[in-house]
Amino acid sequence: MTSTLDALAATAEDTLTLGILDEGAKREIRRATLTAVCVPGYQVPFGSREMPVARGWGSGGLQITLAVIGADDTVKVIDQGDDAGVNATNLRRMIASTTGCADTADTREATIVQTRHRVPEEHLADGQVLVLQVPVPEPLRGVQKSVVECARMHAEGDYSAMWVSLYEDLVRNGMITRTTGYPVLVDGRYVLATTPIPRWDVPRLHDSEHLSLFGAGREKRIYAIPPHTDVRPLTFDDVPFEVEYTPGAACVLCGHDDVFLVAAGTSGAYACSDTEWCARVREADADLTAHRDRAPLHLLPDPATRLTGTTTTTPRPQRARPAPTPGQDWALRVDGLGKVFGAGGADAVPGTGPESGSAISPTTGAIVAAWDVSFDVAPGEALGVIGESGSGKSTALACVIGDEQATAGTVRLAALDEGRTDLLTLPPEARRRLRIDSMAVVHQNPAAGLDLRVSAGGNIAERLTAAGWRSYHGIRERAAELLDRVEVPLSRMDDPVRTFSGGMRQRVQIAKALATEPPVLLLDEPTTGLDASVAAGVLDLLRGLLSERDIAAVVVSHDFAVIEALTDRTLVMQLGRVVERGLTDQLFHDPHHPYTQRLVAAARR
Amino acid sequence: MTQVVSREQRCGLLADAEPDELRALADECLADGGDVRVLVGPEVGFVTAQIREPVAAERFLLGDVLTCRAEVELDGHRGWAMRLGDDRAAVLAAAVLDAEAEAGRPHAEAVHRLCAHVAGRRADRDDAEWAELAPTVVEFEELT
Amino acid sequence: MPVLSIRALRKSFTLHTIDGRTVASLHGVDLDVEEAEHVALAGPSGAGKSSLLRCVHRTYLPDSGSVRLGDTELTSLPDRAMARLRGREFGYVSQFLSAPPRTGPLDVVAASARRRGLDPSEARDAAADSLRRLNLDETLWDVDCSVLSGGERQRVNLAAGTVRPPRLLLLDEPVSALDPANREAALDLIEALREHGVAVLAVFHDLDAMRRLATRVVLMRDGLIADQGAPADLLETV
Amino acid sequence: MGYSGARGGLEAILAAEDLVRRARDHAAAPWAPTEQITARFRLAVDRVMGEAGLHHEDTSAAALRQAEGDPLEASHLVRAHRSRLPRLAVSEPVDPDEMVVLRRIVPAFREPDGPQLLGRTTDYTGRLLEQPSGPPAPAPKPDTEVRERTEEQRRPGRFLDLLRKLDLVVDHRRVDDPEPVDITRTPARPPAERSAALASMARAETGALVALWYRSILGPDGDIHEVTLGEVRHGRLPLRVRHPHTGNPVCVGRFRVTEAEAIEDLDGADEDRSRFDVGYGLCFGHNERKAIAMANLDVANRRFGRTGPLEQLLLLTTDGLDSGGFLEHLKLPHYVTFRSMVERKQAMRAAAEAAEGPRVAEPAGQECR
Repeated sequence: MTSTLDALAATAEDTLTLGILDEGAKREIRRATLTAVCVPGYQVPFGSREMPVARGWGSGGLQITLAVIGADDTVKVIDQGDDAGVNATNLRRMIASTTGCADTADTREATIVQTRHRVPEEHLADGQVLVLQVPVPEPLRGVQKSVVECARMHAEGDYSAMWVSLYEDLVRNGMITRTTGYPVLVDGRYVLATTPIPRWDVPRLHDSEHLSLFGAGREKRIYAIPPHTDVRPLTFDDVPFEVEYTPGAACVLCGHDDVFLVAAGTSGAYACSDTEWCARVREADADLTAHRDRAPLHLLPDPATRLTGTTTTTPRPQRARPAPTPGQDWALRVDGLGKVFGAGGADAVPGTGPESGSAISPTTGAIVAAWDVSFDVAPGEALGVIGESGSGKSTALACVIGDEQATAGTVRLAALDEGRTDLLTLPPEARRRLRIDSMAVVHQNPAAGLDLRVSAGGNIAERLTAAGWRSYHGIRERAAELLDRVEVPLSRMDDPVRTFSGGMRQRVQIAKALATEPPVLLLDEPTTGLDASVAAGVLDLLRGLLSERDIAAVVVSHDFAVIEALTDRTLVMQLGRVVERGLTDQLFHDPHHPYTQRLVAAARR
Repeated sequence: MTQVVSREQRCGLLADAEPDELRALADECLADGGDVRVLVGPEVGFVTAQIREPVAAERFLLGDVLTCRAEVELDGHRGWAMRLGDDRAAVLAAAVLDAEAEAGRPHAEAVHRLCAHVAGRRADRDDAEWAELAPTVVEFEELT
Repeated sequence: MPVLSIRALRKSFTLHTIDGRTVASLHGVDLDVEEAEHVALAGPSGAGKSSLLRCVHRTYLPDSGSVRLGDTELTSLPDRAMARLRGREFGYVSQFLSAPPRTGPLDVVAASARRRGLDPSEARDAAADSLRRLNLDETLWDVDCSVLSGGERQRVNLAAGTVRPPRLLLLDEPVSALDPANREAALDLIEALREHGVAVLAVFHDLDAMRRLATRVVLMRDGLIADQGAPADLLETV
Repeated sequence: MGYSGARGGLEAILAAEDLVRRARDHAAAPWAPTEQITARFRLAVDRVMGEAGLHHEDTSAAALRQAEGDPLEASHLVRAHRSRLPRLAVSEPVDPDEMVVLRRIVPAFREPDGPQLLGRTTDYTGRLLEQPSGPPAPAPKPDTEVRERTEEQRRPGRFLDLLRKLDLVVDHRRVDDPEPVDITRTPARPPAERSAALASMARAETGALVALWYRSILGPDGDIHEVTLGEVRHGRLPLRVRHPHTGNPVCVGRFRVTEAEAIEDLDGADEDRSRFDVGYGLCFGHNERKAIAMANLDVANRRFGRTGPLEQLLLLTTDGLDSGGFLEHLKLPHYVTFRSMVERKQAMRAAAEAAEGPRVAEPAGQECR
């Protein structure tokens, strides 16, 4: 007897003939894709589902295709340009069997082309969708290992590390040696990894008629290049972008050389990677003229124009110095700056300071590292801040720099909004931006201001590219000029800074700080940690630089000799407070505060 | 037969019943040709296990538990069932039994008996399980 | 109006590092220096001569009293304004050169001239002229100052202090390390400042220099002005 | 339209699939039914449940059979299966205190609240390979004598509560009760909520998690911190969902988990040295190694996750499908990328030959003072 229950169970049987993605997931992927189209080049995170293919076998591309495809679509799947590749075959039968759509090898008939590592040679028209399988979506991975930092760099459009890597490549190898997946700047905003398509295909993404969708299943990212979007390969203005080219190579089958060729066999022959195109060329079913016009033949490598080309003196970005505002002669002004580590904020202050003999709040246990620190510095003037370790001088400077979050006070720069804006109210990215060209820092430890793996020139290039310099030769000239000024031999310009001595590193750091001619320079123990003779040399350099530039400098040091050599006026700090201030020579010869007298006595010993 | 089980307890016990028991009783319930409609499923899916961990009293999603569920209407009374696993017939049967009991239909008492039976079996299994586990308890000398 | 006018100037030092003891240095000094007047401070060591110069320069911060340069009150001038005034409006020539190492004499002196308003090429000419007048061998003009002898450095120092001279110069034993021949050249140079109307307040270590240069001698004792007058009158009594 | 892309690839793939099926499903050996796999390969089944993030023994067993015993491949099959299924509900928050224990060890205390219950374990059995020539003799009759038991014996108080009573634990208890992150919908990337890290670890590959734990102790960026296991248990938890008609919770079944608490001695400058910190581990099935690694990494991540690479390692490198898949993809054809790389090498060489001397690529940079 068949029970009613059996019958009921049977009627519901079709619920298991599911696709390989449930409907909710498809909606989610479509939403992410739409976001990606709205913000070209931005990597949209999505809840990537596990597919019946491995992560890395196109699970990202497959999810996009399955989410956007309809039964009336026609899909083409290629891998390395080949419709018959095992991955392509595998994905094609999976897509066709679960969606009921038609499949084709003819690019012209396809509405969706899912691909791994190639853009078809055939023109992709308005309405066609190219879905690219992405193994590694993060273009910055090579220059930044932390994903948090990569996210910050994208958010702030801070791609100088990328530019430095190109600069270093040129310095070391005489050309940009990046191969597939060449980074591009999309719509002038986001740097994007062009999956690993060859450089040959990169120009095809620029101002295209078709929509390109990129799916990274493992890394759970979707990004897009909508039609008619500006897509520029990253390269310097005076260094041409190059596509793949082997002189004399042509396809053994169709005989053409205006296509992307891969090795055919092991005897040095070449063949079209796009097998469909090659077959149609041989069958005379292809528009060869239009194809040749599309081919990036103008980007074939030309060693003559690569680097030997003398400077095409592209104008350097020059930052207009703000005219001094009448009645305001400072470049940097700090008022009532305070920093409390721990609980209580300003309430922790009472009971701390020199009178109490402690920086630790008796009520909350917080450390009042600096409180009520005020000063201003004028262009052409150097101000010293002296005190022993723990006096709060470095904390105060760190608050000005933005490395520490101040608890109280205001910090203003004449160069910013004519001094009306309090830096402490700005978000971190705005403060980082200021450090590029408005307020440079020289750290005690050169490693804090430099990338030791990068060459001396490359470190300076980092600052210059961040400030918008895009001429390779212009950057080299400027770097050479700066290194010469800080007495780093030009023969060392292309050596990694890690091979430099401490004093040389510090000189490179100073050159980098001065690269964009910032109106304000902050020096944190610039010679501490160097041998005495080396320190003297760096001090001389700084003295010369400060005297010849109209720079406003703040010098923090525990060493009276450094303060005396560099500054006109000085603050003395003890237990977080300013205990005395005056002309530097007066503090040294006529110190009033007991603490200052102790410092002087120690310095004279 | 005592009738202290709540609807939630009944659902829980039916979820623990053997598929054969459920199907047999559901067939009996439906044998009178009552007006039955399947409202939901029976569908296989998952319930995401949400844990409130003890260190920070913070919730997190541990993972998913394969479950199936069904909902039926029997003589205007809705019955609902969910159980672990993917036995769609069993969960549909359980939903029918839930409706039977809700509607107070002829086999309602049989449903209650099945629940009691399941509860008793669970207690027996607990006894048997402890009988096997108890000898593995490390016994220390009494510390005074 | 005097170039420099000092009134009731007092200065003492509280030595916190030695039991908070207070040591008095100036007890109320009144002194005017007119244009083209060269005033030499005389008196035993510890009388307050150098302290007076330093209080004017504000290397020492006076306790009370007034120091006016023309009509500018220096004791209450903000630090930054004081730093700017120094070297431009008045100069202080110490015994010792404190030039940035790795710079040559010509650069040191030219930098001083530039600070006082000359353009770079004028400054180099003026510097060369000063160094020549002090008989500094031209082969030394571009060598690092740190390798110069004490006498050579003192001449560089003096050249830097007197090039394109400001209205007032404070000289603290500026020729102490010079041999007789160079000393003469240096004294000539200082003497010539009078022609430019420069006021000088100086401490010399020897009577000869005072006799030769001073238009007035001020005798100090225990932080006070004990006596003053023409060199011929006063120096005979010392 | 003469070109057809479907040449050799498809036939080869079908033939390979066929070879697998014949060799596996029709091997000259008795068929392994699902109940045999769940009964005899219990721990492999549990491991797959945990790494797949889907609790169902039969599904795991079927996957293991299809994957010929490869647990990672089996997890992949289960996860891909899960992608096809709808989410029926999110359970009511489960309180792990409700666990009915099958095994429970408290190493840090001789006599904790509740029993030291060894349960089913081979921890104390010599690892001697048994090579039986056939099925074992019939099992001796188990002791079925009903034993008295207390609530505490089946649901013992947790060691953490004892530490709390002694005021020896830093109190991390939150009052804001944030919504847990669903890592299957929102990718877990640093900086992430703790709920995302816990969820990631719960379905991480066991070996990867253990390796990361060991690295956090002995690796170049590790910190040999004091590791004490507070408690480890294996047991059953109730799964409750809201009844759609009454709105009250209904227990729809029980699932097995392994739970661990790691006790850490605090020694950082800004840490409370007078107390311990506790980390939590929980995963599907019986997998003590994974739960213990997870509990330790939970504390390590709280202490060092953001200052070092640990959080990124934990969230991005422990998923078996991610790492395994990326590795597998190396087997795909790469001749387009390879050709592009070869072209650059040839271009560099051509440039060097054209230039006057051989160009020294990658200058070493001599050491100098």
